This record gives sequence, C-alpha cells and structure tokens, in this order.
Amino acid sequence: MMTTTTTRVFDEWRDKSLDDALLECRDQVESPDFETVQRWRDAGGKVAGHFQVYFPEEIVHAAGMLPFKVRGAPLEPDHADSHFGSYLCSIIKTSMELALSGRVELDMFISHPICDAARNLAAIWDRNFDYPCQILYLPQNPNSSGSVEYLFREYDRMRRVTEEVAGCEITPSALANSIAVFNTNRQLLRELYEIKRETPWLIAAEDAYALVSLAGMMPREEHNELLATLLPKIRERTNKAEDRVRIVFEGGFCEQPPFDLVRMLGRTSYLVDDDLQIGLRWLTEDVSVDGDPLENLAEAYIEKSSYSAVQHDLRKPKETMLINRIRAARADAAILAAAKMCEPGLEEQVTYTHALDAEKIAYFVSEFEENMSSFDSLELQVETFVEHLLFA
Amino acid sequence: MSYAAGVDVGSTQTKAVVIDEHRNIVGRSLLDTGANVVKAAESAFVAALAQGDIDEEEVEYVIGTGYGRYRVTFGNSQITEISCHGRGAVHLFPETRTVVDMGGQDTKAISVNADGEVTDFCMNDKCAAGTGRFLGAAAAALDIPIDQLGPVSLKSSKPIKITTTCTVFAESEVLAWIGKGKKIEDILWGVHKSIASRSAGLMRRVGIDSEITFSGGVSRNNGMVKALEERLEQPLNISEECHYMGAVGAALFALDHVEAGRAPAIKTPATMTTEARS
Amino acid sequence: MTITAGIDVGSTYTKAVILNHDHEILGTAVTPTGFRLTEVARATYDRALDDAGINEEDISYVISTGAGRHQVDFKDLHVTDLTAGARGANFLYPGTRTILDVGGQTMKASRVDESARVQSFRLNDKCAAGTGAFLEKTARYMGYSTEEISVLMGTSKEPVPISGVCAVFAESEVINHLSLGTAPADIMQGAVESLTGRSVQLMKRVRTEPEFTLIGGILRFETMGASVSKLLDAEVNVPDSEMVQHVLALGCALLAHRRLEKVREEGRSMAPAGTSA
Amino acid sequence: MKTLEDRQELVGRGNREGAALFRDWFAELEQTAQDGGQAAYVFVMGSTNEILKTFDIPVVFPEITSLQTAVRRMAHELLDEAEDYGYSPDICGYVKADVAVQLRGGKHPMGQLPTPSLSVVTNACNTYIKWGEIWERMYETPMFTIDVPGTRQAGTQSAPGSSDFEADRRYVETQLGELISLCEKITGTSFDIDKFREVLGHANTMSRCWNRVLELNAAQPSLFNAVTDGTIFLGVANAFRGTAEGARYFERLVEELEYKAANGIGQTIEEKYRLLFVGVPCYPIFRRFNELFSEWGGTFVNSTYLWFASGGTNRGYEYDLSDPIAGLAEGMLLSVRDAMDSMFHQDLAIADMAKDFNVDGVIYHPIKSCRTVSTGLADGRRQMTEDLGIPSLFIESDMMDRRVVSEAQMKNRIDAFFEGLVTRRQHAAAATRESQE
Repeated sequence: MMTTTTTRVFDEWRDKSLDDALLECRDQVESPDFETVQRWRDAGGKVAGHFQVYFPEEIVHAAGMLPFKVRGAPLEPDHADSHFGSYLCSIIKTSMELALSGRVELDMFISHPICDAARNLAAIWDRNFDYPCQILYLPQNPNSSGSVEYLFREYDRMRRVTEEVAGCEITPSALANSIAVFNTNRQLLRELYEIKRETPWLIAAEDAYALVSLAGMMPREEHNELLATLLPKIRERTNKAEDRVRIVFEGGFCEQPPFDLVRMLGRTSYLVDDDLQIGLRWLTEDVSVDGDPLENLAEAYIEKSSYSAVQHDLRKPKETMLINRIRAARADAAILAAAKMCEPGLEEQVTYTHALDAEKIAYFVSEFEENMSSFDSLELQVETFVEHLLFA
Repeated sequence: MSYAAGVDVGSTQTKAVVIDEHRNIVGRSLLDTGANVVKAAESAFVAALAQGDIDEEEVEYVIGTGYGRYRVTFGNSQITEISCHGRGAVHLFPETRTVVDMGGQDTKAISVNADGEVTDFCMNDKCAAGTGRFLGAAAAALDIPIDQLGPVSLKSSKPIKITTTCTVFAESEVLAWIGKGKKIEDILWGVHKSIASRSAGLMRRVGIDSEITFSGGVSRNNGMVKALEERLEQPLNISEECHYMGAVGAALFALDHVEAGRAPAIKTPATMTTEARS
Repeated sequence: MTITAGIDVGSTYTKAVILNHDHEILGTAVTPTGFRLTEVARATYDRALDDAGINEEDISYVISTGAGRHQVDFKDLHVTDLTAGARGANFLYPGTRTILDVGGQTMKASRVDESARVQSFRLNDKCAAGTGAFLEKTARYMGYSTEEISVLMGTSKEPVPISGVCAVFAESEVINHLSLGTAPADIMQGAVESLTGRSVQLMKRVRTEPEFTLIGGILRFETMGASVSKLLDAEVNVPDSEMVQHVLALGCALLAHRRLEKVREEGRSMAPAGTSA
Repeated sequence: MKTLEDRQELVGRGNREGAALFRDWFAELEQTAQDGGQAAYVFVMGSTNEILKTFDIPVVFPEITSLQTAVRRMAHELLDEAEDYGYSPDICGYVKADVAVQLRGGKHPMGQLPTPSLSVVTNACNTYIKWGEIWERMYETPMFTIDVPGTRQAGTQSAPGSSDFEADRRYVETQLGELISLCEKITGTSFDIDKFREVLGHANTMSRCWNRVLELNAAQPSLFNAVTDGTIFLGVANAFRGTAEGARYFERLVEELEYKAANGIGQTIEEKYRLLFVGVPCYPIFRRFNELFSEWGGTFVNSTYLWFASGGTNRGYEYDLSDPIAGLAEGMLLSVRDAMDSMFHQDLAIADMAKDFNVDGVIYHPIKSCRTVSTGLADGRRQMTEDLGIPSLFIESDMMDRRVVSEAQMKNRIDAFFEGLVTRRQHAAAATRESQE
C-alpha cells in the first residue's frame, strides 16, 4: 500500500515544553536505530537512502517515498568492518553497517561521487543488497555550458529509476508540490541559522544540530511543522547573552562529528555558523515552481547552491566562501575540522589555514571521528582559544 | 623412538614443543623472547627437551616459526606462524575451520580446511591498535597483574565504550576514564569488548565456518574469551595447548618430514628479510 | 602581599608551585600522579605549602592545568597545558616564540606572541610513535632505566633509522636491530631522532619562529634538546633539569597573578562560561 | 625463420625502447622548462592527450613524475616537505610528492619540470580535482574539469545510440569543445582538425596494439611481468598517446611479444604460479616486492593497474575519424567508464581476466594513498572468493609512503600465502596419484 504524506513518524515532541521537545529531538538524532524510518516502513512506506552530501530529495518525495539521508552513525561497524580495509573514514563503514545490521531497511540507495571512498560505495552496496543501488553523477564541471542540460537529463533518469521502485508515476504537478514543501523547509532552516548567528544564546549548538539532522530522517511536511512550532518558542526565550567566543565550525559536510563534540563546543563557545549537514541546506534560495520542475532543480543546483570541499566551481573558491561565512557570522575564530581519513576535507584544511593566516583570522585545525569517545585534545584546543581571549 | 620439534619465536614470548611419532606432545617450554632472539630459541628448545627428558640427537627435524623463525639457527627449515597455527588448531580440534590468534603485535584470523591447510587469512595491517598488546599496556597502567585482567573485567556491570585502542595511548585513555570516576572493571571490560570487536571484524573477513579455535597467549584470558564468544555468538575451542599452538603446528610439519624422510614439504626461499626502510 | 599557586596534574607526575607577586618561587612539590587525581592534587598542594612554610589561607588564587586539571577541587580556574606552558616558557625565556612540549602521551607545538599568548598550535594526532612513551618503552625493553639510557646515548656513533608509524611495530624494528647486534645506544638515539623528526614536523605546521623553547617530560632524555636543535638548525632553549618539570605549574602561578590584577581592575570575575569549575 | 641475432635484438626490446622514450619525454619537459614554454598537467584517466598533442603542448603526468620519486627512493623527503607545508599523512602520496616538487621549483630527480599553463582533470578520480585546485592556488593555473559520467549501476552500462548514452556523450562533447577553445586562448593558435585526425589515428594504433599486448600475455608461460614490465609499457601508453613514436613503439612491442609467444620464451624465472595483481604497485620497494613473489615461482600475468592506469585504452577502442570530436567524446566516455569499472566493479574485471589467463592466485594490494582504487577491494575480494574461489592474498601498504611499507610484515604474509598454495597443490597431486593407482 502507498503511504500518504499524512503518515507521521515522530510525535514525541508534540504537546511538550520547548526543552522537553528539544530533548526528544536530540534522542531521535543520537539513536543509531533511526526509529522514524522504521515507523515509515511499518506504515507501508518505501525508503530511498541517499548518501552525503546533496541529493534532489524532491524526486523521491514526489513518488511518495521517504528520502533518508545516510550519514553514518556513532556505532562499531561489526558487520561492515570485514567489507573494508584500513585507511578509510568511519562514515563509509557505519553507513554500510546500518544496512547490514538491519537497523535501516531501504528500497533503493543512491550515492554521488563526492570523494574517492564514497564513489565506491554504490558498487559495494550493490554487491550486498538486491535493490537498486545507483550512482547519481552530479556535475563536477558546473562551469560548462552543458552542465544544466546534462543534470536535467540525469535527474530525469533518476525519476525513471525511482518510478520503478515506487511503482507509480511521478507527475510534474507532484514534483512542483514537493518543491514547494522543500522550499518551505529551506526557508525554516535559514531562519534557524539566523537565530544561531544573531542570538546564539537562545539555542544550544547541539539542539540546532538536532533540528537540522531530523530533516534527513522524517517527512519534510512533518519537519516543517516541527520547525514552525519550535522556532517561535526559541525566539521567545529570555536567556541572557554570555561573554563567549563566537566560532564557525567547518568540516561537517559529510561525516558528522559526535553529538558530544558539538555539545562540548557549545559549552565553551557560541557556534554561530557551520557546515553540518550542509547537504540538507545545499540550495540557498527557493526553487521556482513554474516551468519544468526537474529543469528548475537542475538549474538551482548549478546556480543557487552552497559550497563544500567536494565540489569545484570556478565561481565559488572555497577559501573565499569560508571567509564570507566567518565574516557574515561575525565570528572570532574558526575550527577547521576534518573527519579522520577524509581526503578532500584534509586537503582543504591546508588552503583554509593559509587563507585565514592571510586574513589574520584565528583558527585551529583538528580531526574527528563520528564514534570517538574522548574529546580531551579537542576540548584542550577550544579552551586554549577561550583563554587566548581571557588573558588578553 | 624419534621425535620432531617446533620452535615459535614470537615478538614477546618464545615457545618450543617436542612431539613423538604418535603426535603426542612429550616436551614443551615457554620463555620471554627478550633482546637475544637466537639465544631465546636455543634456551626454549633445550628446556623443552629437558622437560621430555629427550636427547637432542633423538630429534630428527626442527622447524622454526614466528617472526624470529630465521633466527632458529639449529632449525632445519622455517614456516610462517600462520600456517603453523592453522595446522596446530586442526590437530587439537579437528572441526576447527577458523582460527583466531592474538599475538603481541598482530591479530590473525585464519581459515583452514580439514587437513589443517590455510585457505585464507587476514591480519591487522595499519597498526597494532586493538591487539593483545593493548591489554598488557592497560594492565600496566592500572598496575594489576596480566592474569588478573580477565577475572577483574568479568566483574563489570556497565562497560564503557572505548574506541581508542592504540597501545601507545592505552595508558592515557585508561587514566582518563579513571579520572572520570569510572570503575576499573568497567574500563577493562570496555577494553576487552573493543579488542573483541576488532578481532571479530578480521574473522568475518576470512569467513566464519563451523568451529573457531582461539590460539595464542591471550586465549588464557577468560575475559577475552567471553568477549569474543559474546561478539561471535558461538563458543570457542580453548585448551591449555593453545598458548603453544604455533610451536605445535611447526612440530607437526617437522614430523611430516621425518615420516616422508624426503625434502621439506614447503621449501621456503631462505632469503633473510631486512626492513624495507633501512 | 599576594601569593598564588599553580598545580599541574600531568599523566605521570603532579607538580605544584607557590609564587609571590615579585614572581619569586616560595615552594614546590612533585608527586607521581597515579590515578587518584583529586587526592594527589591536594597532597601535592599541601606539600608545596609546607615547602613554602605558609598556609592555604595565604593563597589568593589557584590555577590548575594538565590532563587532570578538571579534577582539582580547590582551583579558582583551570587552563590548558598550552596556555600554561606559553606563560612558563615566556617567563624563563622572554624571547620565546615557538614552544615544543613533548610529554609521555602527547606532543604539542605552539606559536606565541611577545606577551606569551598562544597564536597557533598543533597537537600530534591520536596515532603516532611520536611520544615519549615510545622512548621509555624502548629503553625499558633493552633493560635500561631512563637515567642510564640518556648517559649511554651520548656514546652513540651511528644511530639506526626507526621509521615505523606504529609504536608497536617500531618496537619490533628495535628487536630486529638488537638481534642484528646493533648497539643499544645507536638504537636509542635512532628512536630519539625519529621522535625529533616528528616533533620538528609538528613545529613547522604552526609556522615556527625563533626563539624555540623545548619543555615537557621528554627532556629526561638529555640528547633530545641537541637533536631538535640540530634538525631545526637553530638554538633551542632547554630549561635546566630542576626547573623543567615545573614550567607548567609556574605558568599557572604567573597567570594567577595576571588574573588577579584583571579581576581587581574589573571588580568582577569574567571567566567565560564553561572555563571555570 | 628468426636467427639468434633477431632473438637478442627482439627479446627485451620493449623495455629498452620504453626506457629510452621515457628519457626523451623528460628531456622534452626539461627543455620546455628552460625555454619557459607552456605545458599541461594531465592525468592517466582521460588525459585528453589527443587534444593537447594537436596543440603541441608538452604534457606532464604528475602521477608518473610522483611515482618516479618513490622508485628513486627519495619520495619520503618530499612527503615530509609536503606534510611540513600542512598536508596530512593520510592523503594521497602522489599529491604530496608533487606539491613538494613544485615547492622546490619543479626540481625533479629526472629533470626540471615546467610549471603548468593548464591542467586538465576528469571526475574519474576526485583527488585529480583536489590536485588541480592546488596548482590553481599556487600558480593561478587554469583548471579544466571534464565530467565523464560513469556506470550508474553494475550491468546497466548504456550503449552508444541509446538516449542515456547520447545525453552523456553530448555533455562530454560540449566540454571537449570548451577545452579546445581554452587551449586556443592559452596557446594563441587555432585548432587544426586535420592534425587532430592524424593524432587520433596514432592513438587508435596504440589502443589496438595495447589491447593485443595484454591478451598475448595469456600465453603459458606468460611473456612479460604485468607489474614490472607492464609499468614500462604503461608509461609510454600514457606519455606518448597520440604520437607517431608511441604508435611505432607499440607495433614493435607486439612484434616482440608475438615472437616470444611463438618461441615459448617466457619471463626470466620459471613460472610455477600465475598471479593476478589488483591495485597499485608498491613503488617504494618496487623490485623487491616482485621478488617476494618470484622467489616462490609466482609471476604476474595481468593486473587491473594496466587497465585503469591506461585510462581504459587497453580495451582497444578506436575513434571514428569521420567526426573526430564526437568520436573522441564517445571514445573518452567508453574508455574512462571502463577504467572506472575496473576499479569500482573490479570483481567483474577479475572474473574477465581469470577466464583467459588460467590464474592460480589473486594478489590484492590496497594502499593508503589511493581510495579510488582501494575502497572496494576488501568487499570485491569477498565476492571474487564466492564467485571464483581463487586463492587470494590481501596486503595493505602504499605506493609512495615507506613508513607504512614493512617488508618483513609483507614477506610473512606472502610466504604464508604460498605455503598454502604449495601444500594444497601437493595434496591435489597426491590425491590424483591415488585415484590413478
């Protein structure tokens, strides 16, 4: 049976005080069991897992499927370990672990060649599961005059694959409707980040992170409702501003830092902007609902999108984009983090440090792993930062 | 009566085993390898002979194994410990199809057939994190004797999740948890679980099929046995000989030569290795 | 007459320094850390007070540092090794711009400005043979105490390369060399030089400037300073063996005075949330 | 009927001439550097040498110049310098060696390298893109990324003519057009379509011969070592693609190998075990690595490296010269896609090789430096074992970084692997004897 968009998978936050509602949100995001996805399946819904960073979720949403952002989990890859070698980032293994251990069941899996490890993932997944495991070749040459037309064709191909899995046709009106739903979501997420930038004392770093992450594991209509209800309550808070260092966290575009790490950062500083789960916030403006929806999505990807270490665009030099992000957030300093073994992330750090040195912006460089258990060295570095100001 | 012997020179301990024509273990010994590898091999061999009250002349063939196998100067040939552990395990437990050996600096997962021939194997490549060595370091940090590691860890009620298993950092990792007020048994059990899960990963790589035999010194640690059994959801073959497994296998290979009375079954190119980077 | 105290709860030893406002050291104490951090901090503090011949009431401000800094229950403030080390090194060598701190478990390089504020810093990643622990292990493996080995190392003719990334694998390199009859002194010096290589690389990553100051437990290996200086091709400040272990505690005591002045100026505590106990 | 002289002249000629061409190539680069001439930095998967040669732009293959520093045993110095500059020990050693060479002003053990006037990268390896960004920042070098969409899912490769394929082909063709205009702008010369056709002709000869060279090695005993000799052939296949010298070299190589096959002249050692190599060679101990196998009578008869590191040109695709740009677009799409498949679906590539090469063992060599090649190997090996049941060995090290190459550790594993092969072959032999008795 087909689920309707009225299927609800996350009610725990409803009719609760803001603090309790946020607690429920954190619990959902922290749990490696992804209950919301399980509930969607129990209601008879189908799930399309899409690996980091960006995926045009509107396409599978329009087919009545749940787009699920595969972003690893803080767990030991007991089953997946034997499918991989050393010298690999954790998210590759734990994402596979979610499927091999049966924590999440998918009806299709899509990855995009964001890096050399991830581009292998679809093939590995395909050898271990019998549902469609596809690579979506998003343009790495967005500067070519042919890129929008090509991407449109690629999205259209993805539409056909999705229709087969969903067992229904994806009509232009359904697509237009999905785009509208996601436009609302993009708007609400932009508001959330405005709160982080302008009044960081109103929301804890880990709460903001949880609210964003939920977008990747529940129907967007429901997520819109969640944000529309909680954001005003957050704005109404009366917490007083503290004398803290304002920090931008860069390096969360793919593997996610552990929840406790974000919490630790939030305890000692204000995390005024970041690239955590940037894929869920990739399109920076509303997508037009007039004309061909797939063309609009393709055009938005090329023309109205954020940046990350894994896309090269002559119009978006990454160091310039980062400095803009820091300035826009009026941050005192930046944390240039990278997941262990993350080739693009680690390579980008070098450019970032050189650029920030030139701009005289304070920063420190660090590596993390999604299931790391001790943050002593990271805490040590953040504290040193704070003391830098403290003893000025 | 004629005998065959195997000498396993490991990174931390050296073991020697002498067997008779009926494959009975008649003499064995174990000592720390120490700095003088050649001497360690000799002493172990002599000690094993003494224990079985056997003259060196009666031993017709000796095979050296372990990382120091080329330093068993009195040996007739060498075979890697991987082949020896497989052979030994199937001799002691005929239904063994998977062997896990936790050594000083590496953990090996070996799959074997009914004849004790190695069909596949995997070892940790990148570093020694999660090997038995970590336990030693943890024991040192907590100042408890190695043989108490298992018993203490089994007292744990709520284990801690430990992800850093780099031996070098074992001390600071463990002390950090102590600092956070955690109980020693919970920390140790966390350590055992973490090592078990890494080992299980290696074993799944070669495939787990029928019985599993746990060889090497760590097999005497009942905490590690329990941790592995929980992780693998099946019992492990363990015996008192497991600690000597490499030497036992080497002795069995040696006996093949005695019986065949011909050239070694496996002729190893006797090129000494020197580290690539030196 | 204001007096402050600095407590450094390191992974191996806990140190305390009592300092008056003329920056004269009134008393010190050192205790092996063990794993009862709160207790050892208190015990060391008391012994330092005895050494100075004063009472706890005479102390106006206490700052703690080191791995166990959070466990010190009588501190007014805790700071990191980097902040404390910068201040301590700057006091001993005012020209210090780059500090290398190699301890048993960690290696830290930092670049500081003329007022001893940390500009940029780098820590060794969680996997590297580049820690003092590796030297200790190697020495112990060859059956020498740290003291004996440092004397011995002076006699090294041609150090052998020890290049393994993993300390445990590197250990088997050591065993390999030993059995090939290499002199322990040469192996040990080889290990020191491999560690030096890693340290200097870490320093380069913070874009070093002279003067260089070397601190940390590693200095128990006396050839370390010379070896770093050789590789950097520059002079390296090395505190004398009496002072070296107290650099961080001293830094804390100095910061405590600085902090008191500020608090008095401002007439309020402005410890940012999360930094004070 | 060949005489002994012919034999001496023929056997080993490919290696001799290959080495000579290699020296010529570096001499050309050094000359270019001295004259301050223009040069393009390109990569082995989708080098677009066909276009650059048409513009007479000398090409630098940083992958090749980097690996040479490892073979010449000085890579570790360069890795240190690049890591001092800020690059992590965990990233590609090729990139770091090149960064250090650039920081040294292009000084390379084989000669002075010209600075890049242009870099052309494809999406076949994401690190190509990160690499191009480095020169972009160092020298403001124009960087052109060519998207070559690969296989979306194993077994679903679109065929020329199908609308999906044509959509991809049009995209590649558009980009090639844009690359050509960029080259015209940089060199100030206009594109010569006839010369281009000529270059494609040479490239076609090379692809045809390269494909033949590899299939000839199915002979028993095998004719050349796929890891050591193969790397020499590979160098010419890349650096001289689309040139008359390159075409002549490969025609003569085919002649040599056909002669060896006809006369049963195998490799220098007696072939006891025929092995497949999967991954990237261990350049820091290049010769020694091979010895560890040859000591046991193991010879490498084929390798996925020769497949992807020649950009898939081993499949022998020949461009349609009537519509050259469209032809190049189609050829590039197919070849680079094949190259990617030989990595991401390496289990299928291996099945393909095992079929014709009568293989006794498969050696997997995943490396720290290259996740493109290495990420799927453990899982691919599981699949291969299940499908083909060929004994295999899995050893991890690196192609550049000697710090993670432990020869003692490798030898231990390799010995154990052969001990298994030997005993099982003996038991099999014994079993057949018994059954005959």
